[in-house]
Amino acid sequence: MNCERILIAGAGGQGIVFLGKLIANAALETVPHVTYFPSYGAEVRGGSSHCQVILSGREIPSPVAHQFEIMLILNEESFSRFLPQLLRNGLAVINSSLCSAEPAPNRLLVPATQTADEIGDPRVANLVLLGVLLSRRPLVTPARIEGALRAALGENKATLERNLAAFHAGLAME
Amino acid sequence: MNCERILIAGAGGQGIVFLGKLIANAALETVPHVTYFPSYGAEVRGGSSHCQVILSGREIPSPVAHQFEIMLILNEESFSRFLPQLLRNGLAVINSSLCSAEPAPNRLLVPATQTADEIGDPRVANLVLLGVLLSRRPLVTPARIEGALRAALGENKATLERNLAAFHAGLAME
Amino acid sequence: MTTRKQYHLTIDSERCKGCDLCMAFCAKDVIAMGTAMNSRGQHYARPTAPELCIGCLQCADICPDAAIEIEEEQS
Amino acid sequence: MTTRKQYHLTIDSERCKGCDLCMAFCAKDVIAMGTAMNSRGQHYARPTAPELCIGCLQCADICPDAAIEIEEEQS
Amino acid sequence: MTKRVLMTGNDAVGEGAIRAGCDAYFGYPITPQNELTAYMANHMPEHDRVFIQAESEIAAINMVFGAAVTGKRAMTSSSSPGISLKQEGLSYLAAAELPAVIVNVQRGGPGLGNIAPSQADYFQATKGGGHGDYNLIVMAPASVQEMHDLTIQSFVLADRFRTPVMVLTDGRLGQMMEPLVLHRGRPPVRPAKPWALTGASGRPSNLIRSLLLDDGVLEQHNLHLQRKFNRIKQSILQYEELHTRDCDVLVVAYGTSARIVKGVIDEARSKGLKVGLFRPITLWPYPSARIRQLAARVKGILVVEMSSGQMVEDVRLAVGDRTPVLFEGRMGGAVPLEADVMAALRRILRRRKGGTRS
Amino acid sequence: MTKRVLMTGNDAVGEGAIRAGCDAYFGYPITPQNELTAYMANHMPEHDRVFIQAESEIAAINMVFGAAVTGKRAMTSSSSPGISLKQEGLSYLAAAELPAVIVNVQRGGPGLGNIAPSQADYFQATKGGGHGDYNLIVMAPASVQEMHDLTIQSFVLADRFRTPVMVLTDGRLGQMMEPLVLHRGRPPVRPAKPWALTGASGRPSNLIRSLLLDDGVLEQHNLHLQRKFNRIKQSILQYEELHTRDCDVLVVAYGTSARIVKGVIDEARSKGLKVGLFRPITLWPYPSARIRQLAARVKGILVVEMSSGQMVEDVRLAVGDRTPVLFEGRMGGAVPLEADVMAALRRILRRRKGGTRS
Amino acid sequence: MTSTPSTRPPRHVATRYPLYHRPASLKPVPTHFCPGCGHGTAIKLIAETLDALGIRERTVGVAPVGCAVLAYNYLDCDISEAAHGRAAAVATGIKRCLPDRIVFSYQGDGDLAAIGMGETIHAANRGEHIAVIFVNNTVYGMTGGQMAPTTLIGQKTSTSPFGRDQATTGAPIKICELLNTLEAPWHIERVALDGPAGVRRTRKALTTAFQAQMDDKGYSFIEVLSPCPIHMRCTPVEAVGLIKEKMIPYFPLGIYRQNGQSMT
Amino acid sequence: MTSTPSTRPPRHVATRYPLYHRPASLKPVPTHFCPGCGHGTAIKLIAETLDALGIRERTVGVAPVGCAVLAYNYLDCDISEAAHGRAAAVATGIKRCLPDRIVFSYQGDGDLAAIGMGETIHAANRGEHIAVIFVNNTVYGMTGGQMAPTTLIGQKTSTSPFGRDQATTGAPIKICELLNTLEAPWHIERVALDGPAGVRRTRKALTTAFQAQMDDKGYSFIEVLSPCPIHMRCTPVEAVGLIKEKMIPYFPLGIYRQNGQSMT
Ligand SMILES: Cc1ncc(C[n+]2csc(CCOP(=O)(O)OP(=O)(O)O)c2C)c(N)n1
Ligand SMILES: Cc1ncc(C[n+]2csc(CCOP(=O)(O)OP(=O)(O)O)c2C)c(N)n1
Ligand code: SF4
Ligand code: SF4
Ligand code: SF4
Ligand code: SF4
Ligand code: SF4
Ligand code: SF4
Ligand SMILES: [Mg+2]
Ligand SMILES: [Mg+2]
Repeated sequence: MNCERILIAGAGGQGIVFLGKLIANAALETVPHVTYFPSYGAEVRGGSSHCQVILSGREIPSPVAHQFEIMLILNEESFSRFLPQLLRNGLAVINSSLCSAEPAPNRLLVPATQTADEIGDPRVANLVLLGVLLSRRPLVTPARIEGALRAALGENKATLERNLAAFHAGLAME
Repeated sequence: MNCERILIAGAGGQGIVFLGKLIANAALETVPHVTYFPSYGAEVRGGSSHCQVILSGREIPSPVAHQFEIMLILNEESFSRFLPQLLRNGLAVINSSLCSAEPAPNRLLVPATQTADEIGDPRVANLVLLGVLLSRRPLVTPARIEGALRAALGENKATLERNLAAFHAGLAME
Repeated sequence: MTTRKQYHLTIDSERCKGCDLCMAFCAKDVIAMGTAMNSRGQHYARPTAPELCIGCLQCADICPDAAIEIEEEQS
Repeated sequence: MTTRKQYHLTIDSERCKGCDLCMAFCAKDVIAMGTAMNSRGQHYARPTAPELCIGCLQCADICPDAAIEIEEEQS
Repeated sequence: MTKRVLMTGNDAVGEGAIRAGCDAYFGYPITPQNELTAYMANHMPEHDRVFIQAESEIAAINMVFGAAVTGKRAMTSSSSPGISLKQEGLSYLAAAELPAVIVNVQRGGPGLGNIAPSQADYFQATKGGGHGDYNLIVMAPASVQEMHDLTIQSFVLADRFRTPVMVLTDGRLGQMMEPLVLHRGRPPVRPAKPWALTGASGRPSNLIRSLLLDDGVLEQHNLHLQRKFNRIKQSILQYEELHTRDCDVLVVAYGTSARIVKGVIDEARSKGLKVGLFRPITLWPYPSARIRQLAARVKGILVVEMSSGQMVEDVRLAVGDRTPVLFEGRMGGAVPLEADVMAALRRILRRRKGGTRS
Repeated sequence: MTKRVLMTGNDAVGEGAIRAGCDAYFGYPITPQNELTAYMANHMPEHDRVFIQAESEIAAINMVFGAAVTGKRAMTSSSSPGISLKQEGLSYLAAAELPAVIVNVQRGGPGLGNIAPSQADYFQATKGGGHGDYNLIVMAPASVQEMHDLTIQSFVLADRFRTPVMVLTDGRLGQMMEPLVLHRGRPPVRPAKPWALTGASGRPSNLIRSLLLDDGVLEQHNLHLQRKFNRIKQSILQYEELHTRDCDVLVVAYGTSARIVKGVIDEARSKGLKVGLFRPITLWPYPSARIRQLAARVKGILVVEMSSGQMVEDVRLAVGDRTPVLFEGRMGGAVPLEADVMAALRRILRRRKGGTRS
Repeated sequence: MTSTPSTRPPRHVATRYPLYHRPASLKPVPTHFCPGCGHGTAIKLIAETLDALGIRERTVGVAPVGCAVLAYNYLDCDISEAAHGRAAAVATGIKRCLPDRIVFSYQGDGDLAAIGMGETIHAANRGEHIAVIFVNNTVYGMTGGQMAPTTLIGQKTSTSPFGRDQATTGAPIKICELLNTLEAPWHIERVALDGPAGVRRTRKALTTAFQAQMDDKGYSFIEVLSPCPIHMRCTPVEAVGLIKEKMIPYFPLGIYRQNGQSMT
Repeated sequence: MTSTPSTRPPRHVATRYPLYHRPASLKPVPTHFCPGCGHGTAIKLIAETLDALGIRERTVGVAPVGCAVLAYNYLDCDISEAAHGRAAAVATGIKRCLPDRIVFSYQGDGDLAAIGMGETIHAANRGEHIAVIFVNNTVYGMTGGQMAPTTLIGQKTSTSPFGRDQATTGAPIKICELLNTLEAPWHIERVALDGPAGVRRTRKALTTAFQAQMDDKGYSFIEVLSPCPIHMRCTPVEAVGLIKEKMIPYFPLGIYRQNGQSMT
């Protein structure tokens, strides 16, 4: 496996950290080297939030990337801030519900918040984006994501269902 | 004036610090260079107490002496501890009421506590010793000591009287 | 001649965080959560039945985000 | 036969600091400050009228320096 | 293959402490170490160990003092401002020769600063932020695995030398997740602690103190402490070297900075640039002798830190005038960029060997 | 001749503060600085200024913070353990760029230690005992006169650079009495303080803070602070030189140690030994450049401190490999003996010029 | 910023007047607080009070770290940060230097009742002429919902994951009651943001506190029971209910000290 | 050490028995306290209590700085120093690690009520199973007689040279009353070394406190009004009188909390 550097960015409350940890956990058993790194801890309310996940076949010297193969962008602010760090041949999956990005070859525009809202919770937009991503780049199998979701949300049935629904909606898109 | 390094030593409560400051203050206007240095602050109860006063015609580089021209020794413990630091041609004025020092050429044995007790307060033994010292070595005039005493104890008439009495008793001794 | 009072609610959609508190405390069901989203992706409250408003200020008082302003009109 | 109690006071001259408290609280004037001095140059308390002692322990209790010990003798 | 688990660095420290036999943990909330306190809140009770959320950082370090006097293994953790508050307590622990482990998950300063990772508490940790002549043993992990392993080692060293040990890390290592292999088996052996306060039963009463008023006693105690610190200096140095055999430029960096530098070195080597990394793992004692050796062979040394340049002083002290020592760093929670480090390396490589110090 | 008064160093600091226009003093008892707090209790009310005995050292430094935000001249004082407790507060003052004067009358450490004089808080004062990248300006008086004068200067520097200034002294200087000439005339001019919090009347509201969460803002603030610190380095260095023109050995010492060394130098010169003294008065910024210059001419440098050897690192950093730097010191409240210093000087004089570092 | 008027602007403007407008002392920016957070309400009320009493221009506030610290982004008066727990000391320094200004601190329960307990009691005991506004939301909000001294028995937080256990952590501390044992305080009152009526009582309490200082009376302390829906782990509406049902029974509302006299 | 028997040793030893002997838990060395200092009395009483309850060998004491710190020179049980004000935290650490040992702290008023206020209240609130012995002598003794939180109004100290001024420094803090607002404490009592009877009540209070811990009951707090003749600026006998006439009227004696129930 090559090195895939993934940036996930959005606003506080959009489940950025949750999504990053989810991917890292899902990859743990099949990807030789994994790091997850959040931009901020809990001490700041609101504001922006982003995190990085690196999946790699060889040792990851620096867990801090400044260029990315993959981006999941959840809002406008993150789009303008981070897109310059996307590699030319990278892929950005963008929440077009909250982001006025123009279409471009390496961009996938996904009305994630809208889709999530229809599922009943705009906060699961993150899983919609992940579904779309994995449908294009099979970094980990959907089953491992589902397993990781179950492990993370086990007790909370309703939330789990909404997350799974959003993920599947994403996987099935286009 | 030469450099006179004076050590005053005894137990807590014997007025060691008071005596040192008194000499320094009395010397302020007539002696070009004066330093006073206490061994301990107030944070220790009981135990021993000592201080140094240096009177000198030229600048005093180090206020910390380890050899002394003059010593005022108020108790046994101080005697055995400090006497080795007396210069060969120095002078030690020793409170023989509380100290079993043998007579010797450079020692003046003075029953200071006894004398003070007779005056009505064993705690003014310090002034007795000072009186004796100044009667031998006129470092400062008795009038300046009296002035300094008055400045220090002004409001407290009874104490002032006892101190003056002890000082004069010392001056008049032998 | 009876003076009729009318109340004008303004809810700042950018301040509103959709906490539902105004709705919960409005006795007259004047306010409801809208379906539109503001720039932070949050639904926000809308005065859906302003004509019912009695100007009691329950909503403005409870709103943590000072999103609601109310004016009174006499006619 | 009446048992007569007698009390033996011991005041440790090296512990005593001459604070006068025992004297102040002894109802029987058993204790007085001595004129001798201990090794620290302090006067110390002495039981000057031990025969008056009634063993009430006022002195031992109040003594901050645990300088006073009292024994009772029955005869 | 041994089972890997994915954990944040903060959790890995917590699990390390538990597996090291930490008997008592005293914490207080502060970002970016909150996960650690939460971890201990969750897991210490399971093991019937003591967990207290103290009323303040100062209370926490003094509870550690209390636990340590009983001979138990005790720990606290915080982040920069909270660690500043513990300075008196640290000085007391060192003075009273009490084993304890203190974790500083550094954040951006000074003042309240921010909650991004930083390495600006290096001086405070290594030179004695508290009063008086003492040193903490300071361990600097650079991976989640080391967060775990060095925490365990810290308990061992604390007991061995009767002295407080600090794990100096930062919010990046604390909050990042990596797979790691957990320590297996029993906690490291506990040395006998005849000095501990457990009730004076069948022995003379014990006394733990640092107030030494009698003439000369405090000086003697300081001489004793300095002898101990010298013994520590000679016995526990740890560092990692990468490509130091044939490098023209040596980079010295620890913790998160060292991770970033590793990335740069990979790239530099791939471009044929002879660059090596020296990563101190013990920050106190500092591996000065080894750095001095390496200095003789290189054109220059680049120190990379997330600070205004603190460890660089220890490198300069080690190196003297042997070779130029340059600094590249960022402050206030910012992380050095690989590109900047690379540029600095190229600047040094362009120099001739043995110039004067910059 | 100007009138001389006899005062303890502690009182001289207090009177200096009052004559510098100190508006508010916040203290807490600790030996050996108690005379200073008592002095302020006696005299601040006379001048209608603020005196508060705070409930703790931490409260005191934060009251100083409060007074400083209003633009008033504020001071606190303590001794080693109490200063350790103020480290968070000092970092906050530096971060928020608030002028204030802090006096540390050092005592023997670590821990509770004793109440004898010491210089073992040098690192804490000069390298930042608190968290984050900041420096205090540190002034080191060596006489009662300087206790007075440098206190006044400290208020001026604090205002000029909007930064906390520490007067680093010790119990010996604090409690010793010497005659001194008191500052006469008005307090030094106060610069305008448009940033001060006085109520937002006729201007936009002011904000004093050190929390800078927004991306990059804390880094910018740190860069700003570092530029300021560099400006300070270039403009306020103070030191005293004695017989440095023709010396074979240079002694570097400050404060009480320097006084003792002066005694030794008098004696050495009288015996024909070419010994000089370099006494830093500002400990931060440190007069490194001048020491480096002097180092080129001497056979060796002897650093004398009442510590295990802290300032010696700054001397070594300044000197590099130019000349050997030796250390002579005592810890735990003990004062270096003139005889020991003399012996160390003779050892260096026996060496040949320019050997390697010891 | 776009706003959504419920109706078009009417013609006869003369007869239309504001019943409630955002206070001028509140900066015109949206807050970063979570939806339904009581800090928004409390800060709004402080702004209203500054407006009502006309003291914005001579007020200096102190905001220590906690979600409270963001107050300085929203209140348009002079404000100083304070280190965690030290607001009372900072406010003391300010007030002593500026005795004719109005000084208040705005503190969370972690800040005031845990690390800041000493400073709080001593400032109250000295009778500093300041107003202390104490936002009791039963948790450390900013740091992610840890147990506070005011956390209710059984309440789950990230550091009391099995619910607060009275045997090992003690009972929630009642600060008003504690301070009421001191002699100096002028006014001590506990209010709650448990609904619009509570908001109004809170507004009144704040007015009393600031007015007391304008009249140079002494130390005022207003404890505000406040929702932190995020860490109370419920919706904003439920959080308000929780205040009513769980908090108020334990932390009784009312005036504990009035005009320097204890009311209990 | 020489001792001065009042009479020669009698013949019939069999009928002679000790009414009062120095307790075995008190080391046989003279103390460094000033003449008439209440610390001597209090430490003597602690030693007696350890003897009486037979717990010397399973007791760990905590002595913070203050004249109190010298307790460790005189009490013959395991003792730890604590940093100024932090005895309650240190004692907490000890007790949690050694739940079956008897743990007490011995603290002055500067220590406990000024810098240590936070630790004191929080340990009490957690209901730590420790005994806190609080020696209230209205001053900072060891550092030379500065004002303490307990200094009486008008009392001259080195930092209140014109007498303590209530307007700027507040009133003396009543710690028993303060702690009695908390839920956890098991026993809170104020006694005074104002004479032999006071000494006996103090002995009894100490016994209650240590016994409570032997029975695993909870937190006990004994405040001892105590003379510091040096800094009260009078003779030891006058100091005892001062306690009676000035201190007790302000700091009422009695049991504030018994068996976990408030008595007020
Ligand atoms: C010395 C120090 N310790 C800890 C912290 C971390 N911290 C920031 S805010 C806070 C407390 C937040 O709780 P609270 O005061 O109740 O305010 P809330 O956020 O709930 O309104 C803490 C512990 C800090 N910044 N400084
Ligand atoms: C951090 C710190 N601050 C201050 C001191 C100085 N200090 C020593 S004892 C003491 C207080 C003494 O008063 P108290 O607790 O009332 O005890 P007392 O001597 O009166 O019995 C103080 C302030 C210290 N050692 N450490
Ligand atoms: S003013 Fe009263 S009636 Fe009108 S919307 Fe608000 S709460 Fe409802
Ligand atoms: S109370 Fe305010 S923030 Fe909450 S939904 Fe209503 S308008 Fe929006
Ligand atoms: S026991 Fe009673 S009567 Fe006897 S000496 Fe003591 S106080 Fe006096
Ligand atoms: S009470 Fe004790 S110390 Fe005081 S005078 Fe009597 S015997 Fe001596
Ligand atoms: S965490 Fe709680 S207190 Fe902080 S902003 Fe969110 S709801 Fe408010
Ligand atoms: S100073 Fe006071 S408390 Fe300290 S020993 Fe002397 S009398 Fe006792
Ligand atoms: Mg809170
Ligand atoms: Mg006291």
